[in-house]
Amino acid sequence: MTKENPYPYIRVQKEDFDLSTEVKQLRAGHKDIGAVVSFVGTVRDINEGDDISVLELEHYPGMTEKALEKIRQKAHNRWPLQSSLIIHRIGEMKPCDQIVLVAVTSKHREAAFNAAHYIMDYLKTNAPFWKKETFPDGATRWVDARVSDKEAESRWNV
Amino acid sequence: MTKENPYPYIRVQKEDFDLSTEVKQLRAGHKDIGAVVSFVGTVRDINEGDDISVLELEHYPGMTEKALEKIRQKAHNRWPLQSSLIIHRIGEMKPCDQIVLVAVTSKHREAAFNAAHYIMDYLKTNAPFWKKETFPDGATRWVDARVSDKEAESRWNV
Amino acid sequence: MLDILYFANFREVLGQGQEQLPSDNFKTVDCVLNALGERGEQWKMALVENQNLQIAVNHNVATRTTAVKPGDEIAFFPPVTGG
Amino acid sequence: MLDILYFANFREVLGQGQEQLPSDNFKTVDCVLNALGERGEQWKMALVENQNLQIAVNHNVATRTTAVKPGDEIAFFPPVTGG
Repeated sequence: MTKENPYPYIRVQKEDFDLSTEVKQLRAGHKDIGAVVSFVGTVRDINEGDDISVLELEHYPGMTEKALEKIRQKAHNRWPLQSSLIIHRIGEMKPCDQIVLVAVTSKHREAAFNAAHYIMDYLKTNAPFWKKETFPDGATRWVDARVSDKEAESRWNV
Repeated sequence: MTKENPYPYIRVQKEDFDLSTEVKQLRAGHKDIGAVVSFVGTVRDINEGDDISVLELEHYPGMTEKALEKIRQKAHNRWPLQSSLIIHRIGEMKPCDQIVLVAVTSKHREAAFNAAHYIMDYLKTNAPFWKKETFPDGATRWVDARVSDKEAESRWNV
Repeated sequence: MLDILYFANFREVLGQGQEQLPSDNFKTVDCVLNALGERGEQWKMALVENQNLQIAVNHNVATRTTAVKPGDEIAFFPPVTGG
Repeated sequence: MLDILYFANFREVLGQGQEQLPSDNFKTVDCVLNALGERGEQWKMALVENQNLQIAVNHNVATRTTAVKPGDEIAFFPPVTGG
């Protein structure tokens, strides 16, 4: 990350991340934090009944960071948060690999749980990432968007 | 922990814990996990407007483990979870110290978010822990139970 | 005998964390509470007249009407505040 | 000129991830889409007739009626599946 990074709490990267390290950094300097909720999305070995060998994550550079920051800001406008972070990996991953991290801190747990859940629901339907699966025989399949993800997002518009 | 520990996913301990290490262990052997939600409760430097120097956690040995395991089982009965873990520290802590960890894994995020939130809400009102604050001048105060915690718990009874 | 436990501010106010009582005359938690309440104002306020009193018998949540028998462990404590 | 981007299976099906179009005649995204649709059946199905088509103009979510001007970056892609 360069110093002029306009979105210091958004990271789109090929590298893996360490949960403890990221949460520690996110908490640094905030003595009034009482609750830290984090979500880690991981690659499952089976999807829609098929064995997965490789999961490839493609994204839209430039738009991705902007979309993620917009989602993050929406969460901060809606709940009293101390800090938050979104890391999303791109490139090739294998089953059990970490794909995404959303971590949120707040004084109390209610805001932290809701904000982390909200960010994930919006990320799923609004951030320009696409998943492509490779099966053991080498065949590939682009993952279909799930109707349930759209429904999960709309749940917050009440 | 001894081998005959009846509650391997419940730990009540003086020692601190490392989030990454615990989550890694909780995920081990489950290749079908797609979502990991974890909650870490931490000591705030100020409570009810007063500076806190020390927070002491007392508990009811024997009943605590049983109560936590009951909450954990309830969550597993209610949502399709792969694994879950509750660690609660006891003894003296300082601001910014970690107090409690609830980590839950599932195939999809909805179950993981709900289960972790549920376990925390029930832990707050059902597990026999008590907090005692020490102020900078040495005076002490037992923390009062919050009405909002009772309300948070009852939200799940619908 | 009955094992009686007190936690948190109960332990501090009552000056003890643990004691044993002969169990002969106590059919329910309420009988135990009334006997303890006769020890003085502090005991009466903390246990008998305390609307927020929490009770456990043998590590299970209980009420004033819960039956007790010899060998039971009965705990009295304020609302919990962990997490 | 307009910068046109295609992502995910659009990129694969259309055989390219990026191209430039002269911007003179295009007032809206829809004009661009119709021009692209004339390239053949594949283009028509992926872009013009695709009810799930997602559009962004200069990194912002857009629709078919969104206005375009010279220098704009227009992206076409399927529903997102990250997270």
